[in-house]
Amino acid sequence: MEARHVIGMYHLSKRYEDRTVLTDVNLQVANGEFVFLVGPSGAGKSTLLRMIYMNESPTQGQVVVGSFVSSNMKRRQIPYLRRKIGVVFQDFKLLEDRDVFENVAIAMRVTGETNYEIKRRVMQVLTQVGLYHKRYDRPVKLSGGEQQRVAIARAVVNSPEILLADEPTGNLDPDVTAEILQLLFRINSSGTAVLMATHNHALVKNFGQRILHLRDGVIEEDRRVGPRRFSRERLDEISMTAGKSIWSDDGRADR
Amino acid sequence: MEARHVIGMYHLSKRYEDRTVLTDVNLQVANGEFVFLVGPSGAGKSTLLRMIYMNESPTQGQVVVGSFVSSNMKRRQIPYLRRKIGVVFQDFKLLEDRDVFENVAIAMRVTGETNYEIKRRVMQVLTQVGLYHKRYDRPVKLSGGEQQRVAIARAVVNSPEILLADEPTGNLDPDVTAEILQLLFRINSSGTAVLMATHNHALVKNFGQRILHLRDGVIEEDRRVGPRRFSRERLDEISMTAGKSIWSDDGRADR
Amino acid sequence: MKLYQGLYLIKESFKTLGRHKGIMFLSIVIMSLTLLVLAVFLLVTDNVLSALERTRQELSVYAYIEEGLTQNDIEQQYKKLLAMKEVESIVFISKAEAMTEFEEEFGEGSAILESLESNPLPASFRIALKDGYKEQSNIRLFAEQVTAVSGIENVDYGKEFLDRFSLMARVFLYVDMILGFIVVLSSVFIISNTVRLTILSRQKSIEILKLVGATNRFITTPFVLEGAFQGGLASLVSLALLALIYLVVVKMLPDIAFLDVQTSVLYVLTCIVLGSLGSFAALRRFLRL
Amino acid sequence: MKLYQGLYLIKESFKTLGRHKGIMFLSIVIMSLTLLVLAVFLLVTDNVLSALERTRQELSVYAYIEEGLTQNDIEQQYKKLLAMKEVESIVFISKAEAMTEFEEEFGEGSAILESLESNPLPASFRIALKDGYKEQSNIRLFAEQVTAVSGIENVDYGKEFLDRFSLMARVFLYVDMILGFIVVLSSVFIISNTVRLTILSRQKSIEILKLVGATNRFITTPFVLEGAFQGGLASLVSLALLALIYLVVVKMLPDIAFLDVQTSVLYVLTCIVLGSLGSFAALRRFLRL
Ligand SMILES: Nc1ncnc2c1ncn2[C@@H]1O[C@H](COP(=O)(O)OP(=O)(O)OP(=O)(O)O)[C@@H](O)[C@H]1O
Ligand SMILES: Nc1ncnc2c1ncn2[C@@H]1O[C@H](COP(=O)(O)OP(=O)(O)OP(=O)(O)O)[C@@H](O)[C@H]1O
Ligand SMILES: [Mg+2]
Ligand SMILES: [Mg+2]
Repeated sequence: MEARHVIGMYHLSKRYEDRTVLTDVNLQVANGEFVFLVGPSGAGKSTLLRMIYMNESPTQGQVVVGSFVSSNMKRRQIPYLRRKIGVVFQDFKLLEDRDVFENVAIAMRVTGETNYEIKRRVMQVLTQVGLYHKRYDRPVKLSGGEQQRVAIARAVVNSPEILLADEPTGNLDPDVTAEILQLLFRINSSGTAVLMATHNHALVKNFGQRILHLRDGVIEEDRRVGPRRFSRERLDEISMTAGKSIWSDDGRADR
Repeated sequence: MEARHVIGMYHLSKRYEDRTVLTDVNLQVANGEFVFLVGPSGAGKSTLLRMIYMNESPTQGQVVVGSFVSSNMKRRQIPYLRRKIGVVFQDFKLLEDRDVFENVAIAMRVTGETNYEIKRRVMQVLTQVGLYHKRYDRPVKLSGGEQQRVAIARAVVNSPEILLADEPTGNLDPDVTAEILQLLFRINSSGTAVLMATHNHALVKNFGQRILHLRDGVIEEDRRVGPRRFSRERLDEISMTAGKSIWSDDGRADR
Repeated sequence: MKLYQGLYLIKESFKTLGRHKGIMFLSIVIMSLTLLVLAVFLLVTDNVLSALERTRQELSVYAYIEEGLTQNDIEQQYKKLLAMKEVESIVFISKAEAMTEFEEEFGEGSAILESLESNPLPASFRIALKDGYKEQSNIRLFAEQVTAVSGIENVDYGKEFLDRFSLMARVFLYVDMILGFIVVLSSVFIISNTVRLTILSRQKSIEILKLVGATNRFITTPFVLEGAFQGGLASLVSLALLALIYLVVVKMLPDIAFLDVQTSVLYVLTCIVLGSLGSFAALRRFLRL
Repeated sequence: MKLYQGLYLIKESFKTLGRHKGIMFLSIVIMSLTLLVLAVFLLVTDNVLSALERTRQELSVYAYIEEGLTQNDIEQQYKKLLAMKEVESIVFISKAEAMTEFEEEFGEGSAILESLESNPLPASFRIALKDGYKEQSNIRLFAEQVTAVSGIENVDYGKEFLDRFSLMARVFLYVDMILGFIVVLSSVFIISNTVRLTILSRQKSIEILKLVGATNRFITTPFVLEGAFQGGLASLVSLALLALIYLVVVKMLPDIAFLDVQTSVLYVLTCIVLGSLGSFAALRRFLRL
């Protein structure tokens, strides 16, 4: 089980008209692995993630996600692929006409979950991201960080097999970032493969298990330091330090 | 000139229905000052900025921006106030139906600048934020960081008297963040007052001249460490170190 | 589709109507007014057609009787005519009655006859025809048969009037069909395009639903229900407006009849189908079904 | 407003039409079809009205001349009548001509006169009236004056026909006005609401423009120009469609006339004004002007 790959990219390239965004990307993510994806602005991180949830199809090569293979997918299979993947979009992609609860619940609605189960899980996840008290607000009434946490809640509410997080802490302060990271680690330790694109390098430096460097659409470096996934022990360790600060440079502005 | 306040808030409170977002805020920002605004997610940073460009009106108290006073503003004066303020919105607020060039140019179009002048300035600013080569792309074709830089370019293209930047580096990698910061410092050194809300505390720690801590809508702390604005000397100093890295913790992930 | 999901989607479609009040209101106003024009057209057509039909019903054939026949001869003729398969009923008009009718019909124009010392008008039979024998061609045939009856001098079935009437009715039907074609086609296009406009404004939501793993059915169902609702509501509104107009007009033109229940129901159902089909067609594009 | 800005805003409004092709296309289709119905209505009304007018123009008064007057008497009468201010022209109809006309007019119905040995029809003057004297009341007055002329036995101005015709024309005008009211009002509402729908979908852009310091005029100008363009284009499309329909119909009903140039231009201008006013009214709301 551990050795199986949930995500595989083989000689994958992506071009938009005259612009090449990804060049010959080869990448395997094992079941339950935690991978950081870093690289400068415009490197192709979001595009790489889009390939996985098949919002874009490769110009060359192929993507394999679980039992789905990009080269012979039918359009109507895509929803079933996406239900196995939770995505925190860089621009959140919240439904503006629904409240926070429904924005999170929608990921379960599409699978036909019972109302009871939906209510139970959504409330639980909203509590985890600290937005239980805003569950009946529309997204426009939320601050940037609150919106980002709604996006995170929606991505994890289904306990997906794969979690793709695109810059999920860009609008969060260090304390909340620590909480969200713990949430991601906990999900990872229960078997979900996590692929997280981020510019927060302090975070990568401290928790990097496997770090993927992307630059100009090419994987420059793919390095594993720690174990594949977060173990319960490592998690407890983080939780303990989190009380004060989990950042090497003392994180929060010195006040 | 130096001592004049370009922004003043007096006993300002803001409530939305039953929710109090800002409580008795008193704040003066001097001409050409550089102020960091920090605080947890949902503290009211964006709301405070919205008060300044008068997108929301105070429930109590008043805001004074230059010669404009919130309590006796006429609605049709607002555009003229906003032309003196450049804003980097947390959610970018780009015009999706226009290309990068037009998105930046629009801030000058509204003032009736000549086409020649618009072209000159826009090209200049786009080069500064590293998007000259993408000037004819629509925002949807841009990466998150690129969109953010368009928003920054639009905010500074007019050389406004006041620059409000709401989490302007949330989607930028450390290198680009350094460049953007230099841009902001340069603008500040030429006399523009800058008020920047951010969660990037490494940044605040290293460059904080005056730091405003907001928590639950209350100013907890207002501390000045360095000089009011960035001098040419300090700027040169930063430029020199920027080549390698300007972050105390070596910034970029160690690779 | 699971039960929970089905219920959710129905609830959802009604909630959405509430969430997008502004757009829905505009869309329903546009549809209602479009349908009002259609409904008015139906009402006018309906009434003109029944007026034409009524006139056609009143058509009768006059058989003029030769001068100087006995009462007996005339009774003989009457029986013969009554036996013919086209004949519904026959009324005998004496010379005196003919004069009265003539004066009534031609009004003061009859002045030209007043100066005559004797009544030049012959007695006649007014023959009402059975349904199905009132077509121009049938009548001509019938007239020939009647002329063949002995003692019938002449047959008048208002040839000129019948010709004119038939022409007029044909022109009206023709123009009406063209108008109907235009009005119906316009309405269908306006309604489906309006539905499409309301959907365009929610393209982002559709995109997001697709990204979180919604099937096409999950996405379309609420839209189709909303389309049905919009179409149905708009048709009811248009009927209500039509009724208001009817109530005003009927005071001046009391002969006018409202659309009958059957037509109204059919009309509402058509609009419901139209609204939902419009939604569905518009979504096909976005979803590339 | 500065020159550069003005030019920019004009260019901008055309660019926007390109940027929102889909929405603009739908909106123009909706408007065109709405206007087509309106244009068809105008065309039908126009033609029916001119048919009514033509009929009214053809109205003439018959003055029947007493039997046995001399040629000289008749010439005397002719001069007298011609001198009356209402008279446009007079035609003399001899007894023989009268018979021919009667037979033509009543067709086979004239059989009733055929059997008579002498011609019972009197000679007459057919008097055409000047414009402005063709109203029901004028004619009645004129008829009385003519009757007073010596040697005129009787005057026939088709009282019954005139009454019927006037009633029919009144009913038509009445119904037509109600229909026109409905069609015009519907069109105005549909067009302005469609413009509003297209603006709704660009609410975010408007919001952003406000945030970067655009004045209301800066924001509204392109929208108003686009509205004008949409209205103008839609009216032209509807006229083109109407022309197509006309070309088909005119083959069957050759009497029908197309809208005249003046009406067409007025119609296009009205639509342009309507489109821009619709835009402006819709924006007032968003901008809280
Ligand atoms: N639809 C598109 N058409 C053309 N170019 C595109 C399109 N989508 C993305 N790009 C380009 O591909 C490049 C990579 O984009 P991507 O969003 O993957 O970058 P990223 O690594 O996520 O950057 P960031 O950190 O700024 O979010 C960018 O330069 C972008 O302009
Ligand atoms: N229109 C509104 N109606 C109701 N509540 C609002 C509205 N706008 C903002 N709020 C609330 O006010 C609080 C402060 O919002 P604000 O956007 O100012 O936070 P912030 O400090 O910018 O946070 P972040 O760092 O996450 O961007 C939030 O809790 C938010 O939910
Ligand atoms: Mg990205
Ligand atoms: Mg904020």
